[in-house]
Amino acid sequence: MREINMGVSIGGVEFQNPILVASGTYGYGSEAKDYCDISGLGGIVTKSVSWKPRPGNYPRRIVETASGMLNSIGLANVGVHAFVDEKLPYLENFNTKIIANIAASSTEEYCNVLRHIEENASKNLVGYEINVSCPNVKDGGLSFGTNVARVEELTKALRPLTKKLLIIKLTPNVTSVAPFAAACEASGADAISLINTVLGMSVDIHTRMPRISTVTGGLSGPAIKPIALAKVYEARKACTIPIIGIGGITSASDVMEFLIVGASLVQIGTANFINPNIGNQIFSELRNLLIDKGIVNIQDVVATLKVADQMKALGW
Amino acid sequence: MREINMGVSIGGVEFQNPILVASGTYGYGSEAKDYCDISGLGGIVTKSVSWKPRPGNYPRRIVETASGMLNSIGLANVGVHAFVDEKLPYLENFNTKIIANIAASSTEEYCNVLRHIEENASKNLVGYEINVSCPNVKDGGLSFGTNVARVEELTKALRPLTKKLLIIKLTPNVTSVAPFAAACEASGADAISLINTVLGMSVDIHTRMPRISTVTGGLSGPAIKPIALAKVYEARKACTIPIIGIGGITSASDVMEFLIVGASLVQIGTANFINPNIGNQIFSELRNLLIDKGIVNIQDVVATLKVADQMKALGW
Amino acid sequence: MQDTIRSQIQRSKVLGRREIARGLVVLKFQNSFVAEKAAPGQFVNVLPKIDFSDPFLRRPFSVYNTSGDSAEIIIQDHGRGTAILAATGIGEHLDILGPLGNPWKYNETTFETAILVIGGAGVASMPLLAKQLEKDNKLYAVYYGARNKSLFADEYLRKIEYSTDDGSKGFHGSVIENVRKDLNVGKYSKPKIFVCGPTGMMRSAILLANEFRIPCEVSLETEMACGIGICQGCPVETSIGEAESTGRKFHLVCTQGPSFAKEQIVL
Amino acid sequence: MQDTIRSQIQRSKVLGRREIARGLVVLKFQNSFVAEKAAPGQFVNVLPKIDFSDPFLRRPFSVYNTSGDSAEIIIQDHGRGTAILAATGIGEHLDILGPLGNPWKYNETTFETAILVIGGAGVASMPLLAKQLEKDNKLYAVYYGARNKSLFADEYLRKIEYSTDDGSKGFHGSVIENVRKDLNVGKYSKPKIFVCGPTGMMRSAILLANEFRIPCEVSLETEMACGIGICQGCPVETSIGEAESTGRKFHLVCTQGPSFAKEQIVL
Ligand SMILES: Cc1cc2nc3c(=O)[nH]c(=O)nc-3n(C[C@H](O)[C@H](O)[C@H](O)COP(=O)(O)OP(=O)(O)OC[C@H]3O[C@@H](n4cnc5c(N)ncnc54)[C@H](O)[C@@H]3O)c2cc1C
Ligand SMILES: Cc1cc2nc3c(=O)[nH]c(=O)nc-3n(C[C@H](O)[C@H](O)[C@H](O)COP(=O)(O)OP(=O)(O)OC[C@H]3O[C@@H](n4cnc5c(N)ncnc54)[C@H](O)[C@@H]3O)c2cc1C
Ligand SMILES: Cc1cc2nc3c(=O)[nH]c(=O)nc-3n(C[C@H](O)[C@H](O)[C@H](O)COP(=O)(O)O)c2cc1C
Ligand SMILES: Cc1cc2nc3c(=O)[nH]c(=O)nc-3n(C[C@H](O)[C@H](O)[C@H](O)COP(=O)(O)O)c2cc1C
Ligand code: FES
Ligand code: FES
Repeated sequence: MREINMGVSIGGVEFQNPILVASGTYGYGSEAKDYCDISGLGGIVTKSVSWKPRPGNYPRRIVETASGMLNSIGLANVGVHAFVDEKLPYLENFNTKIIANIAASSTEEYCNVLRHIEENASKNLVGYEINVSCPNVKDGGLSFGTNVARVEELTKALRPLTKKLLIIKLTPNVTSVAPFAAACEASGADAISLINTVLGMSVDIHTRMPRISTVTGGLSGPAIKPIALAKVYEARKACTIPIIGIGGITSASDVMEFLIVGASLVQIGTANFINPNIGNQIFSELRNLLIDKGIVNIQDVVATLKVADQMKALGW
Repeated sequence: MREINMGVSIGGVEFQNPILVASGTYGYGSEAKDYCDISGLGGIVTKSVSWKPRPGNYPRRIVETASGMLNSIGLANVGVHAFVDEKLPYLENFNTKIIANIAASSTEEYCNVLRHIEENASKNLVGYEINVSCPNVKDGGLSFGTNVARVEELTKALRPLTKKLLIIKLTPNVTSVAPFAAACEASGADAISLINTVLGMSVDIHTRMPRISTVTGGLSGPAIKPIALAKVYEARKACTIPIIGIGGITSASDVMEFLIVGASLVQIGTANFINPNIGNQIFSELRNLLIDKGIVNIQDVVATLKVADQMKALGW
Repeated sequence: MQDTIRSQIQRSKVLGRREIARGLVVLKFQNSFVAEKAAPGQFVNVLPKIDFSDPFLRRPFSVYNTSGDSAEIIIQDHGRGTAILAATGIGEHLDILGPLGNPWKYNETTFETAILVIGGAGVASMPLLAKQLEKDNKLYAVYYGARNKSLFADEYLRKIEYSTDDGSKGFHGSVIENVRKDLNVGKYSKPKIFVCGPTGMMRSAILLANEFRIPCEVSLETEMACGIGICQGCPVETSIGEAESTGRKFHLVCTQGPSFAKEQIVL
Repeated sequence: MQDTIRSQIQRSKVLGRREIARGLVVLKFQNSFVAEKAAPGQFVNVLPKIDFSDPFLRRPFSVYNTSGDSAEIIIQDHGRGTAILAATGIGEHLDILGPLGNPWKYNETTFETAILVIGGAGVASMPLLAKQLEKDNKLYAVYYGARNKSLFADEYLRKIEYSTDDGSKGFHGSVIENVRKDLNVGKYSKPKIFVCGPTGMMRSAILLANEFRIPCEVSLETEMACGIGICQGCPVETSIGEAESTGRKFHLVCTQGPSFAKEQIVL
């Protein structure tokens, strides 16, 4: 049997495989380690960290929906100091790449958090994912992510602060993601990741209250996979930097879909809640799938979508 | 038992109940009549009609997704002449309100189609729903619906042509639906309806081809209900004209959610494919629900969402 | 369009379940409506999961047999929906919409002998057709091809000319070659081919029919959402009618098919 | 945090199914891991539907009993997930993640008599607790209240003081009043209340405990996505710790609960 190369390199960083776990869906590694061989993952994106600890939103924070869930955690996190003092050192124990996801309410705060992590970075920290797309906090989040100019300004401000990967995490809650993808590339990002959750809502018809305390929340899970694929596809045509595909992944076949439309890496989010070991399971499923298909290099799958000539001629 | 008033009046038109069937999911009535007592429905929104007949897109046009489906029918329709000659007269047989949905690729075409229907209107035709939100054709559709100025211009052009209801059907594929809702109101629309389908995609990993011939398609069904509710809620705060809520409705409880967030009427779409009689079933479920809750007037439910004071104080 | 009700939704109790070949399960269910109305070639649209939205859409299956107030379908192992349906136990209920679509056109006077050509799991709509032809005292022959002999679901068919890819039963080779062989020797008077099987095999059948200038009707499978003509999701390109400006025109497989004369469609 | 594995996912075969009271079904399943490790008060997180995404999330259930290599849960009819799970047949499999959460704090030396207070279907975590207390030779009493006598799931409990809203069994009135009556007469030495039931009833239990200045531990139910501390979806507001600038602080019910001392939380 030929050797299958599952490694993917982006911005000079070699990931052992394309399967990462998404921010906010895997804690800081310590919680999931009982269920998952963390060292088998391509990487871990840690829960969004802000300058100060955040308690998160009032309950109720989650609600199940058809093939998905809404959440409004509100970026509950330990704050950047505890993050570098306690969480990063723990994650050094694992043979996987760590990406620190950062959330903030001002360019200055984003910069401060990144700078503080940079100064205290552990050896397997390979980059930063900048969350400009959280729908569940009033300050920051979407106010950045839905404004091309602000995303551009922020990326430019962060770029000089690190030589590590700078990844901008985009929201699907925009008319078109293309200008955001282009702006990220133009202002020096190494990659973009998408999608964050889709704005959604659910109502308790008996109390007539929203089921999520903040009225709206973020939709995730299999329900949004088609949306995520369309956004990755759109972004793929708008920029040349690598894309990390996120949204509703629960199987190796889902991963293949994202790779084919143009993602170089993927992140698994909500599916970790159902099965915290799903990353490793998908890895071996994916490897078998490649073997079945005689593909020796996972990177050969990326951006290989074929559109029928007939449809191309019609402008699709 | 007290009489339950299920009637809803918008723009001077009295609908016998708030449950309509959505454009493109019920044909022109004749197909579904074997399965459904059409006269029990609040109304029927007919398949989008354009000036000329359209054959629709090449197959494959539909694909199942998690709790939903993607479609790219491409506005297949008989054209406005056959519509007024054959379809409208047939629909006159039923004791329900008819709304003609219009799709076009230019303001002129929208006007011509509306004018032609207006000149030949049947007695139960009560209005027009203007589809500016179809994601599956290259000409028209979303190019209108994602541009506030064009929606405004179109609404202004159509308004003088009819005294019947003028309803603009909005797309969820925008950063914010609020300016569209406000623009529709400002330019004379009687109501807005939302949402049309969400842009999505699916890939066959074996052929590496998109599963939908036009690469992307429109996502509908229970998967998108949370998105639709959030959009209706956003629109409710941005305008005072009635809203028709659409997206993923499959039960009376779903209808209640839409009414509570602010819809006056609802439309059932994809669920008709599973059960072409679902409109009537939901009607009687809904009636029983009101009886259980001691609500005598369905209109009393509209826009009654309660947000906790604590959350209001935090800006939600 | 008739004015009497052609089809309806019925919760149907499963009365029997048997595996008739590798990966082929027959479910027998109580549904007097389908049992009474279904004509050869029609199908039913079955909900894989009542009350849950994943899987979401109904699945179409040919009516395989009817008797008294019950009907049968064959379910071939294909994906998630068929997996659920094939596992339905006796006493459980199926939510069935049907019968749908048009019957095979077996009443035409343009042919004298019906040649039923079956590829693999495409057998499901043939037993009712054969039964009808017998009832009508029509001549017919059955050609049935499969990869190997374990795959035949032939319980309701007689007079079968078997063929297998591996030679394990009957003619060694494709079912089309088997038919060609007999057409070559002029075995049948004024034959018409009725064919159901994989697309490639149906294409070959059309070519064969063209070669021998005989009529041929093919039964198509496309993805369907509604099965009743309201979603427009199930088109097959047609060669008939004026081409529009866009140069394309379609038939709906659910209401205008599922079977079409070879001239009607572009396969 | 211990370094040995505390819990894991296991496909668990259903060995038994019985209805023990109106709307309460007990499932017994093979799962040596849960059977061996589960301490009183812990729970398991059960997938309603393997391979399908609607319903989507796992559902949490207290470990009701363990014996040998099997464990039991009680499933109360609540919604779509519990409907599916309660219908699981013997021989079918459940996908079970557990045991999760922290045990009841029954080892504290601050009390001499454990008073187990059960409201309605909140019984599930009590049998293991009672069993443990007996094993540890601790004094305990059980107060069990329900709307009427058909609702008691008391098969594994002894020494029960019953109460019913309709007076059909035991004390006529609320379970809290029943406890109060006995506390009033000083029946128990250094008691601690362990309570599980509807929120209102647990609030009353806390008020009662405050009144008598006795410790009280409540077992909470919140919606959970993961059950293992990674989603932060299951907070309960806490009264402990410095209030932040935002004036709120939370515990996670899944990993810091499900049971909390009354002082720890705002209910
Ligand atoms: C008119 C007609 C008659 C049919 N008769 C039979 C029969 O008698 N016995 C039988 O086993 N199968 C029959 N089929 C095919 C059967 O409908 C599909 O195998 C089935 O829908 C697959 O569902 P799945 O969930 O297992 O597969 P998946 O691949 O998981 O399905 C995904 C989606 O694709 C659709 N789909 C996938 N393959 C097909 C297909 N070949 N045709 C139509 N839709 C498809 C499904 O309905 C579903 O919407 C018939 C199809 C049609 C159109
Ligand atoms: C630690 C813990 C232990 C529990 N032990 C038991 C037990 O032993 N026996 C028992 O019958 N029930 C128990 N429950 C409650 C049980 O989890 C819910 O009744 C169940 O999740 C409802 O699912 P559903 O699909 O039927 O309801 P739905 O209302 O359809 O569920 C919708 C969503 O809300 C969640 N949800 C609804 N009600 C509750 C609830 N009360 N608690 C948590 N999540 C809820 C569901 O998990 C699901 O995500 C426990 C809950 C917790 C948190
Ligand atoms: C409970 C929950 C918490 C999340 N928290 C964060 C977060 O802190 N930062 C972030 O960038 N994304 C966060 N996300 C978004 C996910 O990382 C991911 O982008 C999204 O859930 C879509 O992927 P999925 O469908 O696989 O879950 C969160 C998602 C969920 C469900
Ligand atoms: C197959 C299909 C065809 C549709 N055709 C139209 C159409 O012609 N015009 C239109 O305005 N909306 C069309 N829609 C959108 C629906 O009317 C509705 O807005 C959307 O499907 C969301 O509702 P649902 O989730 O209940 O289906 C179509 C939807 C589907 C699924
Ligand atoms: S399946 Fe809906 S039109 Fe044919
Ligand atoms: S349920 Fe996920 S953190 Fe508690």
